[in-house]
Amino acid sequence: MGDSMKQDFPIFSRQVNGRPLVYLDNAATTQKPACVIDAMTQYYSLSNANVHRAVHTLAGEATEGYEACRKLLKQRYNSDYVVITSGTTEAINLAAHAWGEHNLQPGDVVVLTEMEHHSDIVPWQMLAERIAIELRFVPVEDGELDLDALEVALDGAKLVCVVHTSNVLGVRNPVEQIISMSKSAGARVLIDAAQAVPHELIDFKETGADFMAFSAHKMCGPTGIGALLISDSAFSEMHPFMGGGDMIQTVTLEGSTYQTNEHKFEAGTPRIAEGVGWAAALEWMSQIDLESHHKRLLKIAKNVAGQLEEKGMKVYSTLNPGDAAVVSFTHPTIHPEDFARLLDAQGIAVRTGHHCAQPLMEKLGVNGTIRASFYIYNDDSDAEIFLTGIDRVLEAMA
Amino acid sequence: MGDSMKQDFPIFSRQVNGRPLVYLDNAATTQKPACVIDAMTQYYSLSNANVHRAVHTLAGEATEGYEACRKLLKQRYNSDYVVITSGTTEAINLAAHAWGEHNLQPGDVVVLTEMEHHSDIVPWQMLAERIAIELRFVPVEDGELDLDALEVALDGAKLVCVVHTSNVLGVRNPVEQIISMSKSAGARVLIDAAQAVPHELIDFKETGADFMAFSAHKMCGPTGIGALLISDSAFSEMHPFMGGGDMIQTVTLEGSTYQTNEHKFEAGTPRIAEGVGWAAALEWMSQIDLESHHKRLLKIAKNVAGQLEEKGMKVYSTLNPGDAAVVSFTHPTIHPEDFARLLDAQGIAVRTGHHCAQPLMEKLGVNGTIRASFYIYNDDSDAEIFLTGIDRVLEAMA
Amino acid sequence: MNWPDSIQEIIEEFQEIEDQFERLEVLMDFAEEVDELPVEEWNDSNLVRGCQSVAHLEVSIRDELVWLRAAADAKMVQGLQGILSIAVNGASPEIVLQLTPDFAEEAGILVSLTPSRSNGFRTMFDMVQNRVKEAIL
Amino acid sequence: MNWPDSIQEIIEEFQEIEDQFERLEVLMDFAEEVDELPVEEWNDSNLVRGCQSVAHLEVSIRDELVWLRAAADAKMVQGLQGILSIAVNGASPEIVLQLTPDFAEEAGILVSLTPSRSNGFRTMFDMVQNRVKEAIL
Ligand SMILES: Cc1ncc(COP(=O)(O)O)c(C=O)c1O
Ligand SMILES: Cc1ncc(COP(=O)(O)O)c(C=O)c1O
Repeated sequence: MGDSMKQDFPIFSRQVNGRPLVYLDNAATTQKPACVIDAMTQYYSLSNANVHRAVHTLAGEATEGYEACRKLLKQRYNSDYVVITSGTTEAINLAAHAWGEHNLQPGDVVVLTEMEHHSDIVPWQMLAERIAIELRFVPVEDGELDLDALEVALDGAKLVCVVHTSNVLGVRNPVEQIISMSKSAGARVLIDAAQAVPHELIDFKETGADFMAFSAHKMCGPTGIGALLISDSAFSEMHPFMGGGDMIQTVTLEGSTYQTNEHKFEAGTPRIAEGVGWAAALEWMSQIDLESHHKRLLKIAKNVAGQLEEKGMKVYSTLNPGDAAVVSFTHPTIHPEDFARLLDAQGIAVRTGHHCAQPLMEKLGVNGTIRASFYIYNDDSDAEIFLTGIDRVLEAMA
Repeated sequence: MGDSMKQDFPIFSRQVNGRPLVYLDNAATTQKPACVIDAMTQYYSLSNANVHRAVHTLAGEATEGYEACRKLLKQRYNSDYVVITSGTTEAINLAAHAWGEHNLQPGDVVVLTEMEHHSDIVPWQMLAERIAIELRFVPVEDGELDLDALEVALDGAKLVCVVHTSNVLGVRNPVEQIISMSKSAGARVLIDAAQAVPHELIDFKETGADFMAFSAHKMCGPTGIGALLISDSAFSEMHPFMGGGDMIQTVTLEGSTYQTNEHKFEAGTPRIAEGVGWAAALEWMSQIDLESHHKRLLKIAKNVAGQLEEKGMKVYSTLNPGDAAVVSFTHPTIHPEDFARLLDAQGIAVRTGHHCAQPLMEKLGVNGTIRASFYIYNDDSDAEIFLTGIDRVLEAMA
Repeated sequence: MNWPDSIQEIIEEFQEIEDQFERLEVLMDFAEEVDELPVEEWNDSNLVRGCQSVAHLEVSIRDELVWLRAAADAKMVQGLQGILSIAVNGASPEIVLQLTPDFAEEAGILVSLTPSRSNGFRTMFDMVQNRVKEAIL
Repeated sequence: MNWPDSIQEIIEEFQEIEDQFERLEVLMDFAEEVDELPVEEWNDSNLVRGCQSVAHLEVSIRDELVWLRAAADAKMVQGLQGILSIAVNGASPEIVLQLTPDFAEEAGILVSLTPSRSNGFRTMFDMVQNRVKEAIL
């Protein structure tokens, strides 16, 4: 299953250090199928032009290509409003500026969790510096969010920001329950879905969340593009974030008026080729049965985790049903970087470090972990090569 | 000269409405040479990975590819600090947030001009709403900035923002003089160089400016990427704009510390493939004698402008030495959009509308213009086809 | 689909044209079919939103039949209004509500009219149907 | 360029290795060459900035010759420190200031060591030269 899919990805014909590439750094970024790369090449080779407010043929094609991306996102995730950003991080910063700054008062409470990626912590810390809101962090206990603590933290909360699926542990949080608890408490909810959308299809309206942020590059799309989905009611409370071309209706020296749709939040020439590439990725993904891949990969990951433990590693991922196929682990004595570099010497790509989640690292009591993250093109043979590679490292370092 | 160069650009083998493409919408965005498209394809096909803090081979290659872009920008424009953004617009918004918000007090004066693109007006209007600064606009008289009025406006100014080369008229402003006047008045200076860098090589340090913003897509590079050059002294006064991954040093629940170099202003996964593509464009451009092309194109534009006037059009561009080869014009009765669409039917791409410079349109007393903008791959034959195309439009509408 | 004869003729006329320039010329010829809305009657309620050029469009029902008056500064937009007029003028509200805007695409009128413009057509088409709906409710 | 013999030998040793895994093993072997800086002496002034792993490096001049003491939690970083020690230990400050860091590249030690790590080597190399400069001024 995985093997035939690799043929769609040009990168898998490459060798790393004389070995076929085994790519297990998917939580950082995924590889791109040929159709995505081709779509961008085609765009630049045939239709490249600036979009909107234009009447020539190329500009029309470029506008259609770019707006097709938004349309596909609206359909796939069931959202009336889709603002295109440069990624998850910009999407969350957009929410903090365009909604947070205009709807929160000094002393208002924003609830975060200890499991958040830095991109869902720092924008709120910066907002707290600007307008003196209070941040409360829901603790992580044994790799799970403490929902009793959430209940307490919700008292008086205006906004709850929670990572759907952890990039460090692969844990899928009970977002449905968190959203309903938050809504009952009268809070708006932002979901960091960077690690979620690659693994499951989410009906944004059905979740009841107000914001959902994610990046194309983690779901077979290009770098430099992402999105913020916004509920109708939250959209109506938002004010422009960045100013410039395309987001205005009229500009005079005395002041400006803004567009009323999503363009209001997309200042400047948009990510046109990236939109075209992401649209191709979304079309490609719509042919894929994510759920069955998800189950297949989770099984692989569980097997890998089990064997790593047998080999003396400490595994932090719990890999419960619904979790992403992410295996975070450490060795009692071998430094994660030495470990990763010795794997790289065998063509195996994994990531090490704090994974932009230092508060979670602190909770786990480590400086960093080694993280092997699996995606739809990975197969049993990748897992085998990985485990054999681990053995060679252990031998060499014995 | 131009003809052989077209061979480097795949798009020129395409037909539009049955005619070979004549692309005269270069001020909106330029076309991409094959080497730029190839560099991105290669990146996605061979080296795609997330950058920074990583130890595997692909991640190393990706980091090198991305950072090569910054290095080339530093060399080409002689700047110690280069922050990569998604384009000119984000670069100016970055300056407004990261510098403006932390260094301007209510009542402080920021000087703009009536010739600015919306991207250099709206961010400052939005800043004025946040912190009550005063905006003063230097008027345009007969297509030129009124420097006497600038002198008056400078009284007490903390920042001067000026477009180097107008996207509507092609006018190159006397930025050297404006910078020295501004500096004497004790103001920092931001240069909107979106239309400048495609046409001339600028030594940022030598200009004495503090900020310079531009976009890759207007200089043969990809969409979705641009830069803000920053002087050493201004850099030391800046605070982070967006928060997230890669821009931090440490994150704790109590607060975060930030990187000290440019990464401080680049939150989230950067525009990696775009950086690789822009690097290729910069390498390609370094082989090009921009100055001689500039002269050649200005001559073509002047000839075109003269003939348009003879044919009864009103031309707004003055096309003085140093100006960009941009011809903005209107016809006394034919609507710009009808005009542009009839040109498009002949394979000729021009732009119509307010060109994101409504205050300047107001000053010119028009709703919009038709704009033909020439770039290095355009040649005499493009100009001829354009003028013949104009004749056909005039005949049809007579 | 079964278009009214008037529209079927237009579709065929456009389909015969191969050259885009000529197609646009024919489109502009339809500008004359517009029952012009005088400038004095231009107002916010008959302004066509989303159009780049200035366009106005007024729908009225006389003797239980639909009638358009319109105006636009760009001649091609007025041409589209002309075709729209042919499609709906003198038809019953029920017939007008059954129309779909794809005939313009079928005719190739919108081929190479970029989204902003084809959306302009769509916007005008939707406006006509909405006004008719309001009128007969 | 003319490297000191000790370094020339290392370059040749590395150049003979074809397999990257083995190359890294050899690199780690050099960790033993480090005169270890005890944990108690780790402080901000001998911290290697820009390294992902924790690394410390202390330069002293004894009898007018340069001596390194160092430590790192990652063994490959300590291996780089070992090679650096071989290159500079017992050499005169003048000789050390004439060295350039490209020998590591020539040896292929840094082949496939990503920028962050090779920068780590660069950082350590620069640190040694800077400390030597400070000491002899
Ligand atoms: C003078 C000028 N400034 C700013 C911009 C905005 O650039 P971008 O849309 O790439 O952010 C443009 C181009 O549209 C321009 O011509
Ligand atoms: C959970 C999570 N949130 C946010 C991000 C940030 O995404 P990006 O770097 O694409 O902005 C990531 C990925 O790095 C992530 O895994």
